[in-house]
Amino acid sequence: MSITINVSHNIGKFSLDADFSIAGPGITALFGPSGSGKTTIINIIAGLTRPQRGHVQLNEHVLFDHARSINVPVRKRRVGYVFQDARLFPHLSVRDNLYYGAKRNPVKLSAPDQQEIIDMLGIRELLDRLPSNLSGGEKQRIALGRALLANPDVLLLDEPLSALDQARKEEILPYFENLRDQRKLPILYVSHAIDEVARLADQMVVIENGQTLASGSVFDMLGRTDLAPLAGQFDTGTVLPARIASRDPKAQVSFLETAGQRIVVPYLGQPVNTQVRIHIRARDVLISRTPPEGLSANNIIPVTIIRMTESTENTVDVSLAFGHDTDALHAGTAPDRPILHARITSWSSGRLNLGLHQKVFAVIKSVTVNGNLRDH
Amino acid sequence: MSITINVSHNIGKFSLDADFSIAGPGITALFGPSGSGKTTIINIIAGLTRPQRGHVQLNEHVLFDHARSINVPVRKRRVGYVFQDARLFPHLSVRDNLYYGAKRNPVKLSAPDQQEIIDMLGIRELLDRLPSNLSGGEKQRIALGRALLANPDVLLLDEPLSALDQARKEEILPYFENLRDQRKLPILYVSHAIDEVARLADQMVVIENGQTLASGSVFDMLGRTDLAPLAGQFDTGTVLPARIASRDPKAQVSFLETAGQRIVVPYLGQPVNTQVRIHIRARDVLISRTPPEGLSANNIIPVTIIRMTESTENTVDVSLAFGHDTDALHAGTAPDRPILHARITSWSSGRLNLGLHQKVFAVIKSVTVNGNLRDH
Amino acid sequence: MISLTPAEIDALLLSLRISGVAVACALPIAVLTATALALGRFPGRFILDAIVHLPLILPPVVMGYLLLIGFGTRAPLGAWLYETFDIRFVFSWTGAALASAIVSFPFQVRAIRLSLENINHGLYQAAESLGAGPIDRFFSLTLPLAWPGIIAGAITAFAASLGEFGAIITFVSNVPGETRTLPLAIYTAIQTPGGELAAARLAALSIGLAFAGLMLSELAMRRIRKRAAS
Amino acid sequence: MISLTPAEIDALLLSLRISGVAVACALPIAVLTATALALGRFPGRFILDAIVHLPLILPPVVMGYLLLIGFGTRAPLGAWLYETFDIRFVFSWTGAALASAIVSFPFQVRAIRLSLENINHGLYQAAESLGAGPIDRFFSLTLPLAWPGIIAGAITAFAASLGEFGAIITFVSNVPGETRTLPLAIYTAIQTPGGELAAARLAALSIGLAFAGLMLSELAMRRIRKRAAS
Amino acid sequence: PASAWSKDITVFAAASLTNAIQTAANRYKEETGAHIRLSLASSSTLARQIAAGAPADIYISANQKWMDWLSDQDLIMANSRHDILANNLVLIAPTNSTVAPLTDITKDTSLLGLIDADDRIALGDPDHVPAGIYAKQALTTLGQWENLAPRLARADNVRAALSLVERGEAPLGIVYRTDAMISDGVKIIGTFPENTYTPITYPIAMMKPQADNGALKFLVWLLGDDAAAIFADYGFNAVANKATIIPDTAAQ
Ligand SMILES: Nc1ncnc2c1ncn2[C@@H]1O[C@H](COP(=O)(O)OP(=O)(O)OP(=O)(O)O)[C@@H](O)[C@H]1O
Ligand SMILES: Nc1ncnc2c1ncn2[C@@H]1O[C@H](COP(=O)(O)OP(=O)(O)OP(=O)(O)O)[C@@H](O)[C@H]1O
Ligand SMILES: [Mg+2]
Ligand SMILES: [Mg+2]
Repeated sequence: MSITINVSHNIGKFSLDADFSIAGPGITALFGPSGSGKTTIINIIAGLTRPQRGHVQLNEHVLFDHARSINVPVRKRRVGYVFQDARLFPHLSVRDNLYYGAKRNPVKLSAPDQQEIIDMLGIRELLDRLPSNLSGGEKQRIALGRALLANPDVLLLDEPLSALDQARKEEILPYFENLRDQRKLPILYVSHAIDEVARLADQMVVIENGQTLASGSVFDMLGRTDLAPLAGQFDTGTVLPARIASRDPKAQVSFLETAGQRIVVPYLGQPVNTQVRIHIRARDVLISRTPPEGLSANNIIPVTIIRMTESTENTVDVSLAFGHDTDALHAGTAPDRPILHARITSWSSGRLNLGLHQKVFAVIKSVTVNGNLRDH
Repeated sequence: MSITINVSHNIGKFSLDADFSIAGPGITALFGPSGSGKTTIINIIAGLTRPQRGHVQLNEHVLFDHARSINVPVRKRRVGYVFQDARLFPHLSVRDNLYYGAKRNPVKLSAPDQQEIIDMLGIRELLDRLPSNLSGGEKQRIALGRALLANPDVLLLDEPLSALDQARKEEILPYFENLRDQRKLPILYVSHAIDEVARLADQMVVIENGQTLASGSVFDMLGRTDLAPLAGQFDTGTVLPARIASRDPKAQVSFLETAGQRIVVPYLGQPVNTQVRIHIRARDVLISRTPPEGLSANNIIPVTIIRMTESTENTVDVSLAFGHDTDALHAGTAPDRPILHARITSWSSGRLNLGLHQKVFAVIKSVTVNGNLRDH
Repeated sequence: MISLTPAEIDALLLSLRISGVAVACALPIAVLTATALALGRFPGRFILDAIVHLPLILPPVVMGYLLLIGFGTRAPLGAWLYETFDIRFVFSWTGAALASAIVSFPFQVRAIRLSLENINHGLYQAAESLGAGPIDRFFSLTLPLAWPGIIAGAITAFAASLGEFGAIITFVSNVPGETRTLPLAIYTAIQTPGGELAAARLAALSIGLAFAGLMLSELAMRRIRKRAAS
Repeated sequence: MISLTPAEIDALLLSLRISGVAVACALPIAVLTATALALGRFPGRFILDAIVHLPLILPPVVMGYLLLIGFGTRAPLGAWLYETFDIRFVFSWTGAALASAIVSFPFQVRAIRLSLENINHGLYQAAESLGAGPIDRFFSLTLPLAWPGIIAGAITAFAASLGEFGAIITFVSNVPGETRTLPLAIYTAIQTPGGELAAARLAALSIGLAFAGLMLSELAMRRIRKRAAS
Repeated sequence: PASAWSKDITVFAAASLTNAIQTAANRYKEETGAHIRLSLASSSTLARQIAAGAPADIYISANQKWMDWLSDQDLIMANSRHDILANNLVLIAPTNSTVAPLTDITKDTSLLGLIDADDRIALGDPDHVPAGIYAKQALTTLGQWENLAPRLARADNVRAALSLVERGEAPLGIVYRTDAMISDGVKIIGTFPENTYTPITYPIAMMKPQADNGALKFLVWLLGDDAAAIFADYGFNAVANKATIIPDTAAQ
């Protein structure tokens, strides 16, 4: 997917200046505080809001261009939009709501695919109800189903899972990954849950007060501690691409390889050499002066402290570069060396007498592995 | 607060049988999957849904009693209800929406208290808008403000923060704690975010499919691994009451004491001997065979393995009782001994050769301290 | 513009007064009736609904005749009103207003009711939980949210009152300056061979009046809708 | 119940036929007009609005006269219709239906428009994003969501048609069996000394008819509202 | 309101008298300064209003029936009832009509033969409009009623019938001569013989209770020659043997 958006738009006192461009396929997270303009941006892409200036491009299609007076009508944009408020049609049964878009799209999903969506969302029993007889989360699931069944060319999801419980989310998130990977569907995803974002997103755009604060690969963005206040204090971390090096079905583990380092994770179904993505949160990284023995943590990685920042609340953010070969690091010959982030208390830092350029060990409590990575 | 609710109610094919009783003041979390009946229960307490059988009591007030034909009218119940959908009055400005309840309550909040709420919610600039010109999260904040400004006797919050970003939540959550602690306001809180629940709630009621699955103190409930599928897989843990034993402002740490065990946490403002609550998640606990040295984790606690359960996905849930005096544990003379939970991979368990009754060390990566605890 | 004769001005002002009074007096009752029909659940609901529609179904002449029978000074009610309060409807402009009000009542009720039935019930629940009693809710929610319907109803009723003929001529007769409204004046003109020109002038006057009223109401409506757009 | 005379049955059936045809034919046009007024933004919008209200404002007699001028067999339009399609309005029941339709048109438009304006715009956006074009949206959203207003408008119009008198008698005269509807029959009876009883019988018939219609519509409405409650 | 009415003389007059009675009232005001309040509607409407208590001083009906009806209810001042005017029934056609004027209308004149197959003859509704009732009598006497009944356009009042003919919707109409004379759009093509229908007379009477002498004076004036001249201008005939009995009260 590539999305290029460069628009200005004023509503009341709010002025939006969105300017970002996302290359490469996958899921793009729109992240920002309440009222920052996320929904407005989605509306502009869907064509529901016509910006006052600028242009919007999705892949090779120019959707909007003020200068050239191009404005593709909403219904031709073939977007699957899950609105922040569900917007179900009150006079139609759940079934008719679900198939509203599907009926109107000549390119239909196969019947099994449709049934899979309905089962995944757990809405089979609701099909004959009217929307007024649904709970909040049920409405949200129907809205999601309606957009998915329409078999769109791009998915615009405005907080699609906010009213759902964790268990249900765990069932839906893999489906999004699947859409991205199998059907190559570009997805724009608004969410306040950094967990979801870290897990799903390939690209990330951070909006604040109508301005694009930062945009780029989720690998970079999640490590940027300057964005932490937006994301919530404990949730920065590192996302790394990795390769399945070998698997041990009996011991129920897989061994990954990233930047020459072996990482042990619970058994993964995918074949050897599959590219995956691992997410290591700052809060899940401990620092040890010596290689610890007899510890349940499976991954202990030699690292070098390359930055230490006092942050608020008596904590220190420590950046750790893979490897103990400090010379290479200093010479700048290892610019692509992965960097882990750890957040520890000042007290602990003082107790261990940590300092810059020290060679220490990163003890990683847990690693989240997120599905397949596509070629990039 | 004490809430006793014992009602049956059928809507369509859904039948609710809520039966729980919560003693003691504080915040009660209503937890359960989408469509399980949480909103219905809240509606029954608010008086908006009249149950077909049973009774509802709030403190000494009988709100509803089918047998005795008691049904206190909604407006006399003085509830502050934040609806799952915001339900702002479309024809009134944000200001008039906010003060709608306040105007109708003879017992008003002081002007500074009102202003504090408005500032906390960050809605001062929206006061002259109409609800139709607000973003999703802004609407939710106004709805919350409207309920709070009405100065109710009980707060009923149906996912009040679902559309808000983490930073905003961090500002609002302490306010709820404050209401509970200073104003002794009973609060019923529906949320899907176990973080919020663990942080805020004193009591917890778990609903599934219209039935009360479990109810009780949040200390007990969060340790119940059988409820984990509902809570999401990585989020069980332990909540413990603790006392501030001493403080070191220079080193920026406080030392807590719980069950004879010293716990180090970042500096807390409260005076020595204040009762607080600590939350230790299963995912934040490592197990070590030997007491590790030079590790950034501040808390290493001698524990004994008292249970090991294989759970799904190649992980083992390990329950760890405080202390190494296995005899006392076996003799059952230490029934109140705190229990930590750790979730580790099977591979790691095999590698360390862990077994029942083994004396090991719990390495605690991080501890969340949640405000004051009231007397209990 | 051609200047108006005194008789035309008389008829115009009278029409305005009668329609204005009719709508103003009937409106509160229409709001209450519509509220009862839309929100209430009581035994006589259907009967009330039917009675409200009666003036529509019965030809205006019959309505006028029924009014004559009911409020004539020889009728018990009319006589009592006359003797006790010196109120006389028959053959006075107040009677014309009464007739207009009754005949245009169904339009008001229908429009208001339609608006009331569109109000989201959840808003009432919210208001109730915030301590608003039924009357409070009526004034703080029902009325303002039903404004579009109330205005629409009032306009339709005003327009219908301006055009009301049968009930007025039957009930209060056709007395210049007292009950000869524009439609009655048009009728009188038409009764005269060669009176078409006079009738056309009067009709044009009616139309102009109505356009002005519509324009005003449209502006009011637009402002309200702008506020309540959701 | 007292049995009806053939003349009464004639008038009853004729009234039903005329009102039914009037409402049925006017309804689609009313829906379109209301849609244009409620949702459209075009230059002549206000003029259209005013024209729709005209039949309300002008006394029915004037409307009848205008119809005579427009659709009489000597009028260009009427003559053309007569010669080309052999459609003749004057003195025939179709003319009565035309008069009824025109006079009751504003009620339909008002009610439908009120319902249309209440439809949440967000639903249109959702439908559009799901690939529904304007006509598709009209049939899949607008129409079903405006049902309560359409029914309310149709009922009011039907009731008003049943009671329509002035325009009919002026346009198509009072021909027994052809254009003498219930109101005309009542009127005829009332104009005769001692005709009160006959008039009362006919009025009772009107009222019964209207009650039945109301009852039916109320039931229909209730079913619709049950579906769409939100 | 009641007091406002009492100052004036209130006259309820049949709508077909509109122009004539207005002119008469104006003239009377010029001569005496007395203000006349007129209410013009159909005879039946007016009669019913009087029965319901309308404060009418004088009632002029377009036919005898409604005056009888009031008289039966004892609402008329004794001796005050007189026939004030007379009228004739004529057959009219639009000015541009090609129908040749008839010298006489007799049993042999086929009115039906004068119109096309789907045309109608306009007249006041014979069921209640006085002009129509007279027309029915005439047609019956002429033996044409049976044939013509299904071919009639029954108008609400004479003027409506007249305008149907003026507009050419009906090629023929039966109306009062007064109406036919004043209209530019029609021409008289025949007069119905006087012996074919009851003489058309407009009765006038004082209503009970009488407010003051002014009304009676006006009634007497209306019966006088000045008024007769005015009525003649509008095409009305004088009543042949106008009664001259003035009620007792007038003398006082
Ligand atoms: N009017 C109704 N008719 C039939 N079933 C209904 C009706 N209203 C609610 N339900 C059902 O009742 C159940 C409980 O609804 P409720 O709104 O209490 O759920 P909830 O726990 O609040 O869910 P969520 O987290 O999704 O808001 C749901 O299964 C819902 O489908
Ligand atoms: N009609 C309007 N008039 C004035 N301001 C508006 C209007 N609609 C939206 N806004 C403002 O525009 C800004 C962006 O709104 P938007 O809905 O895009 O926010 P958002 O990022 O989606 O927020 P949230 O997370 O709360 O949904 C908000 O500050 C909002 O107050
Ligand atoms: Mg938004
Ligand atoms: Mg709910």
